[in-house]
Amino acid sequence: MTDTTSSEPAPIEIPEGVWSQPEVDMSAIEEIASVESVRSVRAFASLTYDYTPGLATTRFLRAIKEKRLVGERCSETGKVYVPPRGVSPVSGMPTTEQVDLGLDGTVVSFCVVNLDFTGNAQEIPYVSALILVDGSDIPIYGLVREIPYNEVQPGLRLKSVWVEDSEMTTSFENIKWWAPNGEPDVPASELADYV
Amino acid sequence: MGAERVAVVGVGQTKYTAVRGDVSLPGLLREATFRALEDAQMTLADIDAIVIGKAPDFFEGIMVPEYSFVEALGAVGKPIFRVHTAGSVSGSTAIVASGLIESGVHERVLTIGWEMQSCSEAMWALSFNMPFQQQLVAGAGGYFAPYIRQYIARSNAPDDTGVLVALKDRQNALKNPYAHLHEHDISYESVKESLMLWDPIRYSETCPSSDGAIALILTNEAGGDAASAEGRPPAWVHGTSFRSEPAMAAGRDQVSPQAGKDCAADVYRQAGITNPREQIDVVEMYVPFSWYEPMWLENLGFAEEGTGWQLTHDGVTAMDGDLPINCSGGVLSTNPIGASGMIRFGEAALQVRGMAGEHQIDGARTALGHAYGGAAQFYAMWVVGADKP
Amino acid sequence: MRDVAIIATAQTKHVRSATTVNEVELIQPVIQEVIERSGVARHDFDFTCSGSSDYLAGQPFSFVMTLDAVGAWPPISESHVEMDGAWALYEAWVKIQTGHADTALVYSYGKSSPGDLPRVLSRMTDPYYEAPLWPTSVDIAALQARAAIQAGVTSEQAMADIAYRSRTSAAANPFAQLTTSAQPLALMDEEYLADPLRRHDCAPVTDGGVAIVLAAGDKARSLCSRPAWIRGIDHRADGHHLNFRDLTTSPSVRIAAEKAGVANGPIEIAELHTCFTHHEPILRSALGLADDVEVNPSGGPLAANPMMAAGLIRMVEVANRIHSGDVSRGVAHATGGHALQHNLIAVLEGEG
Amino acid sequence: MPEEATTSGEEDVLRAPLVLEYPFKRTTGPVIGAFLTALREGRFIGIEDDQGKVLCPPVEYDPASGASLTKLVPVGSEGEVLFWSWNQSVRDGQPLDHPFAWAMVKLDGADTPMMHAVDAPHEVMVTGLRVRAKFAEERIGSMDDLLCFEPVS
Repeated sequence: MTDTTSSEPAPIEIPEGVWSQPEVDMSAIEEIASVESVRSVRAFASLTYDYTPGLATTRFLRAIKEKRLVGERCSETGKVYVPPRGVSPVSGMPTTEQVDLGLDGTVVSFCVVNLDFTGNAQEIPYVSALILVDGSDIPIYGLVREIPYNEVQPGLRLKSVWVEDSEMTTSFENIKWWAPNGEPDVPASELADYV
Repeated sequence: MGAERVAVVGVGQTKYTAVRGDVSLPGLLREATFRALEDAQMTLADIDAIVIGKAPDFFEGIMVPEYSFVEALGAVGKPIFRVHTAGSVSGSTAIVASGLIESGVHERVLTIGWEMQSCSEAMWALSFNMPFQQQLVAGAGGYFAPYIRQYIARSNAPDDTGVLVALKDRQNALKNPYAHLHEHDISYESVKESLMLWDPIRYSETCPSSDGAIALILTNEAGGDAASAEGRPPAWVHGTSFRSEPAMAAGRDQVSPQAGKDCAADVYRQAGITNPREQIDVVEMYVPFSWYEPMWLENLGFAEEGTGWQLTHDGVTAMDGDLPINCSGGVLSTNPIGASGMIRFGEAALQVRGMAGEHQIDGARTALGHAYGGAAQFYAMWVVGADKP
Repeated sequence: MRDVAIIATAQTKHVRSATTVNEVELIQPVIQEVIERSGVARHDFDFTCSGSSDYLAGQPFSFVMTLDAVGAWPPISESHVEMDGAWALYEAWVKIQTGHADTALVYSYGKSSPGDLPRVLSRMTDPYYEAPLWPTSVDIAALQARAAIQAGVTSEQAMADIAYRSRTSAAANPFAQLTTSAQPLALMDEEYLADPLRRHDCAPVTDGGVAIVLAAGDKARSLCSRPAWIRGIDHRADGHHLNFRDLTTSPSVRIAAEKAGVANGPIEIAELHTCFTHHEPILRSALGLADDVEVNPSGGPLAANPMMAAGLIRMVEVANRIHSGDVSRGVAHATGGHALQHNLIAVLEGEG
Repeated sequence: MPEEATTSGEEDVLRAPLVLEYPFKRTTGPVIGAFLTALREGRFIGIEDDQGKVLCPPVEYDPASGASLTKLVPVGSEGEVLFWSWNQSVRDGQPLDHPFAWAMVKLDGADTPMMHAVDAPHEVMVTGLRVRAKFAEERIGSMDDLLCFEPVS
């Protein structure tokens, strides 16, 4: 399925150089030369895959459906990975030990976003943060809400805010966002290893 | 070891722009290729092998597109090779091409980096909504912005450092006829007042999406000597290196990644560089968000940790400073993703050949080309010089 | 040129669908196994290179996740090709030739099962004139098979014989996916899948992976009692467009075979990347193989065809027979693109 | 393709469809653009190489040397099947919705064939078959303007 686009690409200025696409000689095909030329086409492509996320992600998502966050430990370094992908990227060995993590976390760093990249009506600006979940050793990204955006700081303690139990699925979307949990900030020195 | 010396004797670039509406896909690669061949005083028949790099095939929606360009590149009966290593890709590609000569396998190699981003959208091609994976809630800049914020916190850099970098690179681009963005009216105020997309990254501190291709012709020592004898100075390759580290390794420093430090140390060792700040005259650095200039200055050993921003503020990295960075306008002015790494490498070569035109740094003898990709985890670098190593 | 050898190999059991694992879980055991066999410590490899395809995975930068299986920390010298792993091996071989590396880890993998593989491969055709028609890999192979039959290069009977021989040979290959076949005459009674191709003429859809370790000179000798030396290696492309090619011969294989020195000594076995039965006579002829040369004793891709790995597996199969002392000299072939467009030839030898 | 379900049932994993869909935009350049323009007009054109051989569909370069080609010439709408295969299981996006032949068709006046569909019964397909282009009634300047080829009766 293709269709031509109506928008004519803007002409560009080619810098002085030694080669550009040569002019074509259409003298033998005047009836084609005399009509408007096709300059571009649309090529619609659709492929469908039967996607499987693998064993470790399945374990993680089955747990998240039960409102649990589960990481997996590297047997060599002891570091806990979340979300787990089945292999420790440091040792190259399978992560077979599952570790129950807390449902709270700490802001490691963040940015304030002024465009809606989420596709649903967010308040703008909003805060996207690197959050170190309690018990894990690698931060994940998450939205921070229920606090003015200009009050978010590294070290801020957060709780995860979940969808209703009836809406829980095997999906990251179960966590709607993160919000301050009221605990004192974690000193920056304790977060130095996580950025 | 490192049996054969490598010379860059041809550099060809397309005009970079948002939509190259006047050329086909193979036409885009041919434009860069023929310009490089003309520079090298060669024809397609002189080429032994072709090494091509680009970003993911989903950008154009063609699986291994180089296969359908074989005839267009005069490559029938020749080796054709495709490298794919994330944003650093066409830097890696040039290194693979260089290795073919250094090893003595081939004598004359054409290498091309390209992308036609207008075929789709970067947002689509780089981040599908994969099932079971966390959706990006902040776009591409949202990935890097927290690390930039961390850099600012560590270094106490003034918050207009990024503005100064963007202003410098976009003004440099005005001297480069191939650059995508030619913003004649740009000013400190216009950058600073542009929309704060991902605080601390402003709109004018981010790279554009471009169509374009770059081609390099690499030869062995005899080829470099011959070009030199004919008054066409080659750029000699003094060192090449790539390094990778895992995106998600616990404890990795994403502000100044170890892989970048190791890659720089390796390429400097090969090039005999013990003091990069003194010995390197000009740098083409992969800076897609303005703040990465001070961050890479530190990562690459040009400044002590926490002080890279001072070079930017002191004008050291400007065209008239003593360590000019991105005289071509850099990635901030031109970003066909799969070509951006090789553009850094090619512009470094143009500088030491004395052929960079209006953005030439007088007397440039040694230059660094730098590329990175992924979650700041893949690095490719080369050092080129006017003198034979 | 420096002496470079394959000193260790490992591969998955190849299956129709490795549904339970993702790519990194698929390849991790193979990488671990080859590292253990090689005797090189995980963090001591001078270079690492891999081959895979984003279009198979349906994911951009799919190779980034798989790097986890290497344990790339501290950072490593590493590269990736969007081609079969045989070309990753080629890049590693070149790296060793430059003197920047003495050892290299090479791996590749393909999970074809999530997509409709023949349809996915239609995205590899000319983007202007062919891709809009969605011709599958089987459609294009069937056109080539017809051209070969018309030219007298092969016949449907000869193709059935090749299918039978390959799949029954695979019975001795513990990693193969298809290990049985009806007799050739019975195969000829089957209906066409895509006239002139029948089901048995086509390689299966396979999930699997492979890894090898390369080492140079004395390093190889110290780590392996009988290294499989790469005596020659070269790769060449033919044109892409079927309209400009003679599909019944392979000029690129002819050139690569000459550059790799296939004819410099007797060939005992050949492992050929034959995704379709009619590829075998085309390749045999272009390689100049004598009639008594054993082709694909492993069963070849007709018995197990993990995309992006099946070419590198050809090298593994020849290397394994050299390691075991069964043969002294063999040729391995890998291909990429449609209708044997891009071909790599390697000559492997045992010492003495 | 042979089917052999050897999936190990060791553990049940999650699965979901992943649909990759995009209307890619392709700029044509002057040569491919001229071919598509001709299709819109219900005609074919080719391009002449240095030896006077006509390539149809046209490309911007000599397939052997890569040298630029520029001379566009008319080509007929009838031609001959050089070789073919039978497509029994039609997939989405292919030119026809019922079984058809893929064929390399050399049009009159051209020296190289083009790949497309021939709408004819399986038993009619034969090398050397004369065929004629069937164009879409509404044409917009794309490959879809050429529906298929049909036997010349």
